[in-house]
Parts: sequence; C-alpha cells; structure tokens
Amino acid sequence: MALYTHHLPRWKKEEVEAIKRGIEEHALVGVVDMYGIPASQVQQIRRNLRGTATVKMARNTLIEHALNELGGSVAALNDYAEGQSALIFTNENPFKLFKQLEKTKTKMAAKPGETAPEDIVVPKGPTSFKPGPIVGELQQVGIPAVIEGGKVKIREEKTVVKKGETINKKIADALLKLGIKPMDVGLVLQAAYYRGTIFTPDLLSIDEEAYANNIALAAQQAFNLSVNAVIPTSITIGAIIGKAVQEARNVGVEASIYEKDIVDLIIGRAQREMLAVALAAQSHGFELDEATL
Amino acid sequence: MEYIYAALLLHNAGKEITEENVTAVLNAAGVAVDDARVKALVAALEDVNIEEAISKAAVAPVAAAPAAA
Amino acid sequence: MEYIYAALLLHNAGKEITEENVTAVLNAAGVAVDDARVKALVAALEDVNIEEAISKAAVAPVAAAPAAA
Amino acid sequence: MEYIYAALLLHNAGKEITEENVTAVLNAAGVAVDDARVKALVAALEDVNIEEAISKAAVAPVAAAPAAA
Amino acid sequence: MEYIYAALLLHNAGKEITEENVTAVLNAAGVAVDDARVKALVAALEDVNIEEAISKAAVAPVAAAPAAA
Amino acid sequence: MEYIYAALLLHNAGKEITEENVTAVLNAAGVAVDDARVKALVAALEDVNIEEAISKAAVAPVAAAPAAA
Amino acid sequence: MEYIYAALLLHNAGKEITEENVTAVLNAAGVAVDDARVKALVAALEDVNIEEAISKAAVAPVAAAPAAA
Repeated sequence: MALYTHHLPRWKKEEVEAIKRGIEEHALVGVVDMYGIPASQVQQIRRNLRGTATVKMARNTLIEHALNELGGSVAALNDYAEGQSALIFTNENPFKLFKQLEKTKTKMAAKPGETAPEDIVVPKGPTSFKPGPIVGELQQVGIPAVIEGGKVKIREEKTVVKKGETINKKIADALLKLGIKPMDVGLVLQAAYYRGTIFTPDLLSIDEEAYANNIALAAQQAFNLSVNAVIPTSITIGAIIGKAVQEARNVGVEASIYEKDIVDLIIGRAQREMLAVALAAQSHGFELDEATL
Repeated sequence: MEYIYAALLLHNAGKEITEENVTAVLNAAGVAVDDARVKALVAALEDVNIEEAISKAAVAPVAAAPAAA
Repeated sequence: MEYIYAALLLHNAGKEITEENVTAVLNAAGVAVDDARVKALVAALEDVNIEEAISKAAVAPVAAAPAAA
Repeated sequence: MEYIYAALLLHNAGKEITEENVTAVLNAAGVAVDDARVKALVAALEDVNIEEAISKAAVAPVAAAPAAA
Repeated sequence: MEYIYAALLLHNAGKEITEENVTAVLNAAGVAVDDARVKALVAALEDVNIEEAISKAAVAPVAAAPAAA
Repeated sequence: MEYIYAALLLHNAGKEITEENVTAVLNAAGVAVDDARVKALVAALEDVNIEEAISKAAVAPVAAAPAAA
Repeated sequence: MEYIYAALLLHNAGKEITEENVTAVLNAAGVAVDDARVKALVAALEDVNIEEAISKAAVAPVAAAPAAA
C-alpha cells in the first residue's frame, strides 16, 4: 500500500493520508478547479458549503499519490486533476453538489484577456462620474457616454462584448470603472467520483426548466387521460362532468332537441343563423329593417 | 331547426307561441309536422325569456364575422 | 327579421324560397306582408349560398369570444 | 336534460335510441316519463350523427357572454 | 361516459347518486355494469359540487375549441 | 391522480396495465391501494388508445373559469 | 417520462421524492433504473415547484397538446 509514499517526507505522507481518508469517508470525491479565485472568495465558498461539502486543497502530485494508492476506478480522477486543483468531499449526490457549486459562483470584475461568459451589456442611464476624461475613455470602447446635467450618462444600452469574445484591456478598465462585474467565479467541478462512476459536468448540469416543463406535460397527460378515458379522480371529476354536459348540450343543440336547459342555446343559434343570412341578403341588396341589427 | 324558426318568426311577429300557431306556420312552409316536437318546443319555451336568449346570441356574429373569414 | 326567418324555415324544410312560399309562411304567422320586401328578399337570396352563411354563423361564436374579451 | 342524457347513455352503450329504450332508462332513474318528449327526442335524433354532434361546440354563445361582460 | 351520463341523469332527476341507482340506470340501458367503476364514480362524485361543475361546463368550450382544432 | 400516474408509468415502461402491475406500483409508492379503484382503472383503460387519450386536450373548466372572470 | 411519472405519483401520494422512493416505484413498474437519472431527477426537482408546474399545465392545455404530439 505504501508503495508510492515510502520516499515522501513525513508532512507529505500525512497529507496523502488525509486525502485518502477524505475519499474513503465520503460517498463522493470531486476535482475542482480553483484557478483565478481570490483567497477571500475561497473562504466565502467554504462557508457556504459548510455542513454539506469540504474543500481540500493540495498539490496535484499529492492528489495523484493518494488516488493511485487507493487504486481502482477512483484513480481515473487523475485525468481531471490539472492546474490549480483541489478536492471536494461530500455525501451529497453529484447532481446536487454540482448545483451547490453553481450557486456559490459570484460575479467578479473581468481581467484583460478573459472570455465573456455571456453578452456584456452596459445599461442605459446616469453614472456617478463628473465630466472629465472618462467620457472619452468610455466612448473609445464604444460606450455611448454623454454629459447631461453636469453628470456622465450612458445614452443607450450597449453590448460591448459578445458571449465568447475576449475582453481587452480597455474594455476591462471601462467595465471596472462602471462597476460591471461580468465574470462568474467559483469552484468549477471537473469531475466527480460517486459510487464507482465518474460524472463529468456535461452530465451534471441540469436544465430545471425542462424538468418543470416535463412535470407540466405529465400532469396534462394525466389530466387528459383521466378525462378522455373517463377515469374519475377527485381532481378531474369536475372536468369529466363538464365534458359530459357539454357533449349533451352539443347534441341537444345540433339535433334541436327542445329541452328547457338548452332551448336558449337553440334560440341563440337560430338567431345567429338568421343574422348571418340577413347580412348575406343585405350584401345582395335586401334592405334590413332596424330591428334586425 | 324548422320548429325554432317558426317559433322565432311568431315571436318576432308579436304572436303567441302556441302549438296551434307553430303548427300553422310549419304547415304553410310545407313541413310534415311532428306533434310531439311541437309540444316539446312550446313546453321548453314556456319559461324562457326569448328576448334575453336572442340578445345573448346577437353579440356574437357581428364581432365574429371578420375573425371567421 | 320575420322575412329572414320565413326564408330560413323554407330553406330548412327543403322548399324553394319563392315569393309565394315566403308570403304563405308570413301569412300563417299573422304577419302583414309587404310585397316589395318579399320581392327584394327573394331576389337577394338568389345569389346567397344559405348553407355557407349558416355554417359561418355556427363557427362564429367561438371566434367571437376572445374578441369580446 | 334527462332525456338527452338517457339518449347519450344508450348511444354510448351501443344501444339504439328508441322510445322504448329511452323510456326504460328514464324509468330506472325514477323519472316520470312524458311520452311526447320521448317521441320528440327520438324524432330529433333520427337524422343526426351523434358522434359528430357531440364534438361540435354548439354551445358557445353562453360561454361568450360572461367573457364579454 | 355511460357511467357519467347515468349519474347526470340521476342528478337531473333529483335522485341520489348511489351505487344502486347508477347500476339500475345502466342496467336499464343494457350496459354490462362493472361494479368497480360504479364504486369509483360514486366515490369521486362525493368530492364534487355537480351543479357547479355543470355551470362551469358552459364556460369551457371556448377555451377548449382551439385545442381541438 | 396516483392511479392515473401509475397507469401512465406502466404504459411508458411498455408494461401491461393490469391490476397486479398497478397495485405493485402503487404499493411501491406507499399508497394504500383501493382494489375497486384499481379494477375500475384497468377496466376503463381496456379499450382506450392511451397515446391518443393523453394528447387530446381535455376540456379543463378549472382553467377556463379564471378567463371568464 | 417514466421518471417524471414516478415523481408525480409520489408527489400525489404525499410521499417525498427521494432516490430510494423513485427507484422503488420504477422497479415496481419493471423499469431498469438508471441511478444517474434518478439522482438527476431528485436533484432537479429539489428546486422545482411541482404544484406550480402542475397548475401551469391546467391553465395551458392548448400549449401542452402540441408538445405531446
């Protein structure tokens, strides 16, 4: 077992043992990318995850040692531990962990050279700036800044960087000054090992709206089936009665069955037919009396 | 619908809708009158406010005409 | 609208809409018949597809409802 | 509406809508049967395609009325 | 829908909708009655105000019509 | 609606909707199963084209009501 | 949709939508359960207001129909 660690110094061995314990004591171990996350935010994320997940930062080499020592299918996580990785331990299922990590993301200012995660839009309206060189700086990157009432104002909404485009230094500076924070920063789950299976983010991102839509569709289907197949339930009995009554009325009116409950409907139909024919007659020269219309 | 047309014709002419009157109108139109249907019609109309039923229906076709076209 | 009802009654009964027939129906309903109007009606309806006009009326109210809302 | 419900019940059960059958159903429901109404019902339904009539929304104007209010 | 029509027939006739009554009406219509369906129907109707459901039915077709198209 | 969902689940899973299967599914969901309702469900679905029945928009008076208000 | 039906069955039965419960229901329906899908379902539904989604369905039968097609 100590095949890989026998030559390591004591603190590293302890570190490797700690990683192994973390993996063994939790249902899930994930590899997260910590790149670009300021230390202050890491603290915040840890606080947010407290009680559900633990983040363990360690050098990649030590992570690799630990995974290899454990061996088996968990060692496949090595493929995802690159750059500034950390491990995350939890007993939640990987979908829930993924969602929680998404929720810990916060907005940050863009650094030059970063890629816009979505369209970056400068909203229309007043700014806190007094007139000065700022107007030119903004205009230079295409932001329609104007001076109005002694203040710098953005004349109209403007998309300055499209999703997927690189944010250059001038734009990054302008966004910083305007207080626009376009970047999503947080722990990015690279892969999760859970009960023998590796889950990657493409599997883990859930479209909740699609689920809600499917729930609505299923509920509609159940409602339809219950009513159309006449399987009364407390939820659908009203609709089933309504359908039966409707059908009976339709038949009654179509067949001109003179029953009290529907004779007004039959009158209505006759009246509409009369009006339709009256209008057609009128368009062919028959003068309608006042009472008709 | 002949029976209801006959009834509405009488109503519009200010005549009472009786079995006799309905039958007379239908006869004049050459309809082979079914007494039972006439009876049923007259009975059904007894408690109905025809003016009201007409005015409810009147709202529809004018507005509908363009939409239906 | 008695005139129109009379015409519809004849149409439904499968009878021709002639001046004579319309007059007979109106008479039976006790309506004082205006010959000129009967003539005008018969002439106008000659060019009207009554079935089509009626079927539009049937479709109408459904379409009217949203418009009325 | 009892008479219409009785007719639809028979139709749905695949039975013929005859005066006898309608009367039997109404009797079973404890309805004091009016022979003329039964006759009128059967006569009215004679030439009607019930399946087609069921799905036709003939009842619309009532529905439109509240919407218009 | 036989079972529902039977229930509506009883309701309209002012009779109680019991398993026994529903069964009697269905029998009279020559329907081979399934006790379980009668039970289920009667149970489901316990939770509903039939008058209300009927009056709501008048409002429905407008909403339903486009879906049926 | 549990019974309906159980039927839909079985249908989607390509399993037959039998009393036994429905009961098993409901039991697994912790539902206290009412045998009569299961029987009624299975009987009602016997001749039903489920695909068609689930996609045909049923009239939903509940939905229509607010629109009329 | 089996997974969704299973979830709605549990929801309607007043049971919690847990991995264990969903799996039990699906197993009972003879579905070869995919653990990852169950997990995804449970995780997704944690943040979905099922009652709201259901009530949306009731309001929009028209919208649902084409989706089902």
